Amino acid sequence: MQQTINGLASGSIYALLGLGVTLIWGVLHVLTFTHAQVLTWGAFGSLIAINRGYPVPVAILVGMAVAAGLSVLIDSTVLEMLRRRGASEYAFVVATIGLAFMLESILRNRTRARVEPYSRDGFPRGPIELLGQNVPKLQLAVLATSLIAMAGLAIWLNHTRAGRGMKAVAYSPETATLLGINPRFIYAVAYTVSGMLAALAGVFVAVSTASVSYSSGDRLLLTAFAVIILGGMGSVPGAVVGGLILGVIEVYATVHVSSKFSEVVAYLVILVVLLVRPSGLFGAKEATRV
Amino acid sequence: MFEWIPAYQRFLLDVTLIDIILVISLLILFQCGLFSMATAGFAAIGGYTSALLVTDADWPVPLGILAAVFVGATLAVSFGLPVLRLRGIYLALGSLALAQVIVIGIANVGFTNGVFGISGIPTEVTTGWLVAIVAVILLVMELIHRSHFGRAMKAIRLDEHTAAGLGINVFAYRMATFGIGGAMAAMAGALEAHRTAVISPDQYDFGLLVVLLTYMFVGGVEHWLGPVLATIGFRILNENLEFAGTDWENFYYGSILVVVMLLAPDGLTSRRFTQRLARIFRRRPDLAT
Amino acid sequence: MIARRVVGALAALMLVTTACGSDDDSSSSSADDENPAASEPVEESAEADDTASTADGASADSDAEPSEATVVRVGVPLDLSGPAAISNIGLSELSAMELALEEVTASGMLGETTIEMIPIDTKGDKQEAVAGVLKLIEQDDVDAIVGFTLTPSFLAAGPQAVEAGLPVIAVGVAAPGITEVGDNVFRIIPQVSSLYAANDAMIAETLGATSAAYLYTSDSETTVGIHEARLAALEDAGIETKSVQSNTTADTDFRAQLTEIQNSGADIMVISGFPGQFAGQFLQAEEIGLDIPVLSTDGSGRNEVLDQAGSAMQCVIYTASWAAQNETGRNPHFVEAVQTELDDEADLYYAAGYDGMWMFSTALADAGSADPDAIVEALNNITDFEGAFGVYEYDDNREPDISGINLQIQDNEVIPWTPDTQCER
Amino acid sequence: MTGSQGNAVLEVSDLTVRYGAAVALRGIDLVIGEQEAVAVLGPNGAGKTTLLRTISGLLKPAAGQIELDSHSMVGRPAYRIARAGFVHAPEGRSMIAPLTVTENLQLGAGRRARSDVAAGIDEMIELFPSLRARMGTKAGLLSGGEQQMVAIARALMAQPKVLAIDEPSMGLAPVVVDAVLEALRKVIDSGTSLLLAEQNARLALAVADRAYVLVHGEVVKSGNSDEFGDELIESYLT
Repeated sequence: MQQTINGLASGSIYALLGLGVTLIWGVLHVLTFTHAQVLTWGAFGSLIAINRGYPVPVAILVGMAVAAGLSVLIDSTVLEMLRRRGASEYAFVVATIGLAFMLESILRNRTRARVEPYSRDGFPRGPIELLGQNVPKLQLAVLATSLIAMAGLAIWLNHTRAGRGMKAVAYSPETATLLGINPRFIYAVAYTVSGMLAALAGVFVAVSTASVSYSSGDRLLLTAFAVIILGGMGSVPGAVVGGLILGVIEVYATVHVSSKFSEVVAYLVILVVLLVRPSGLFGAKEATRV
Repeated sequence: MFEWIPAYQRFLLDVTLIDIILVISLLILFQCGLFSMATAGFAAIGGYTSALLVTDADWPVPLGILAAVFVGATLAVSFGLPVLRLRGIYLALGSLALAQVIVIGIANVGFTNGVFGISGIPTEVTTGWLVAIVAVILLVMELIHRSHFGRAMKAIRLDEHTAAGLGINVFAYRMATFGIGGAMAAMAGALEAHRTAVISPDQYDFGLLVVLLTYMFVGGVEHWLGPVLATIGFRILNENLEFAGTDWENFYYGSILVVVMLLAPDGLTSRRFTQRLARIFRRRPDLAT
Repeated sequence: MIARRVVGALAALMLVTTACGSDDDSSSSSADDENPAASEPVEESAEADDTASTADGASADSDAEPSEATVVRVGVPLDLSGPAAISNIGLSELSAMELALEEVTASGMLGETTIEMIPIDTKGDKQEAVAGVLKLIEQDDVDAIVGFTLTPSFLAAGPQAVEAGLPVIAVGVAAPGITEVGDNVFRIIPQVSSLYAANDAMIAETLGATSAAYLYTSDSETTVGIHEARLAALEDAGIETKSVQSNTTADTDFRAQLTEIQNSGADIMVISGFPGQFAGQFLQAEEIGLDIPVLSTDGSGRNEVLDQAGSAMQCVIYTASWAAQNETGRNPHFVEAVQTELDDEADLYYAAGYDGMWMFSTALADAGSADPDAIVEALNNITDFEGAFGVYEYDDNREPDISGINLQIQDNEVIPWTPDTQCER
Repeated sequence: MTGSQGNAVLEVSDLTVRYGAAVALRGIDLVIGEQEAVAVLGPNGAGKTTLLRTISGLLKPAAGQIELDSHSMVGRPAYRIARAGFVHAPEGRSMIAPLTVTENLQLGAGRRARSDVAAGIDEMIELFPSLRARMGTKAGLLSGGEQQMVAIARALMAQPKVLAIDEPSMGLAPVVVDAVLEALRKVIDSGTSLLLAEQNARLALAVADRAYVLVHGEVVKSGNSDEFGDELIESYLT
């Protein structure tokens, strides 16, 4: 039971990341290798705000703003230029890998590769009794916040003008344009949302270790890819379910096989899903869904 | 044969030659339209196969390297069979996951000595061998480039369906290329193990792939000569520039990748880019008059 | 056409080769030009007893008239750049070596002889390490090598130095098997794995533990080595293993592993990990209510770790090969010198560099010449060397007999641990 | 020609479009007045779709002028041309398949006040009563005729000045075509101008006030609908 909660809590962080990546893939057909860096920059953004004495909710918003700004900047410069050139799929992969390396080494040099303390003041602390188990409040807060963010995203996508616009652009940018929707605006919105979700994940990672470093997000990039491949690339419900499932599988691998094995779970998931069912749990074959 | 070169320069030359083999192994896949990220994984397989056979089973070094080539090819083909029906990004992710599984596997099983790696590997690989191997590889690359095989690869890269329509067995070509690429990367890994004497799982990380991608795209993907020259050029730069080895090195490699993708997605020696350059230069006199 | 291209490519390769070759040959008389890290210009000097030279004919013209051995050249391969976490270590080692060299020179113990340090950056990369050491041997004509930050770099490049017959003092490496590379290889930092193993059983016994659970970082040879030695030592001491959990250096969530350890019912938890992850591990352990005694790893008492983890680190015990709290040997002086001269807090890596240079200087003074065999002999015969690690000497395997110091964290302070130390969580 | 249309809503003059070296449209002049229905006729490949795509901003003209309500549209991005009042329902209906009919209609209502959207949808149901039962259906599951109705309705949700429709009759049963034409007449009556690109000349002329005949990218004939006798139609369009 405790272990399932552990799995769901880390899985909800995976889901937040997976949502961001799947949204970008769904709308732009770009796989962003920069996503782990966006997470880390967001976490550092909130760290700076916390160190300046801002209350936690404000600090989280600052982190989200930093991550969203960075995402939009990446999109409106390098990726926009690549789009204008009609660059091929691999060019986006290579360019975002290059960007990720640049972003990482900037942070690494700025922080001199140190692990910075991340204050837990203002975040929930200690355990709470739940169903006869001692569950850390922080974990519950992570789980709850993630679920709220995901529900919010689902409502926003399905019941607002911008959400419909995003679905329209994802399905056919040309048709959307003819209906008066500005695809570049939608792209920016997608990157903003994706950056905000990544920053939220980054804050959770930083709080649960009370520290943040330039490499905090490293492990999570391929995990996020595993999430969206499992859920189906471009599928929002897929990212949520995929993230939670992956988190639980990793924990169960630790419990029932070996903690050594949990490291490789994400990669095995990628391989197995690609071999058995490339469209994932929720993906439509060759189609794009948001 | 090359003993007149001081050991220090000879070592750098050897390392460069090994890098060339790795870059070519990546290039040959790319030329067939396969964007694979598994190179580091195959290099690890090669390095460990030969190192283990030579140190634990007392095989002679050349036999160890041959075994590495064989294992690399076999693994590539058996992985390729199910995976090659994937396209584009799916293949890239699948191959990246494969490389990770290989390297993590090596780090976590007993007979590879885990994260400690293997040290004291016999270093019989000489510059003469490496020059010969690279010469043969490049010669074969040139022959392929000029042959029907090379044209078919290009057709597949440019448009798979048209290629299939021309009667090219796309799957067979890709399979063959994947096998050759895996074999070459494994060979490079084995040669490296027998040159540096120490291997450990951490050296086959994502950073290696980024460096190889940089060499390949800066050199251009249309002909082997570009990546070869780029590999040599970067090695010389690395030995002479302050930034090499620092935290900024990643920044430079990253920014080079971004800039090359923006200016010339097929590499700086690609026809598309050189023609554009030529147009720019030809236009200049017009502007002057 | 094929032939032309291939020949062209080969010619290009050869050009590179010869260009490099001639370039460096011509500069071998002033090798420091190529080596921006070298602190001072090197005066042209030749060794009377230069048996180590493996360089080709190009260096033959430098065998000037034999003179008194006035300058001893020491090659210092260290990771001075590369990943910052590593390069900071290399830079600490280098500055402590320079500090030690100043003290040695000021002491006058070497008489007419002076030591010339030739640092070379091995960039945290095996290939760079091999190339750098080859360069030190061939072009800089060094008499000895005192250096190395990382174990893999040493394992790759050490054999080159051994082959050249030079005395080698490995400064920063802590893994087992270092001195097995050659009879002329010595080390400063003791094998940390055996250090922990020696102390863990005693500590566990004092705590009255009969079973243990382990958490270790599985993707680094350092922590895996430590973990394996500790597990073996504790099992030998009759401590039952209840659970073995691992994490990677990139992990941030240890709750699943810690929950397993909690459910295993072990009496103590043994953590072999890195300072960057201690805060997360201890805080998450506290959260899930895991409150058994912990035997941790060196680095647990670092200021930033205590800042991050706070009360979650209360009562954590660990063994250190070096600690500021150690009052023996030259350590009190060393701690103060780092503070005043380098304006920093002393740590393990400063200590390693400091003792490395003092150790070499002492051997050089004892040997009375830079002859490699004489220096190796002198190193083997040193007794009661007083260094930052305390008072020690080399055993038959050229390993330092350093027993380490046990420490404990109480109220965010690091204090020595003894069997009578009481600690309230 | 422009002289007779004092209040032109859309005015295209001397429009030239190239695909690389090939000229797709050459020197096109075209005018649509208020509440006027204009048909562009021509065989397959004559340039009708290219013309619509150029006016709506999807293609960049090599030369020429496009004015909507006396504002130049050349160089504006397509979404701004749509917002300015030239809404193009492309060939093939282009449903956003995963969205329902209602959602597709809502997409079209980008510039309407939120409160006005529901009223707009009601109007569309009135215009195409057969859609009433299909409002909650995913658009990808509709029949071709229903999709054509949704495409027109969706475009109308934006309250365009000019509604441009590419091949509305293509692939539809005659009964459905009649319903579509009937609706288009109502649209014109309600004050919207219409630009109709159609291969089926008889059909188009049944709604259009005037027509242009496009052959090989050039206007070969233009005039009022009644000037196009059967003979003329035969000679150009078969």
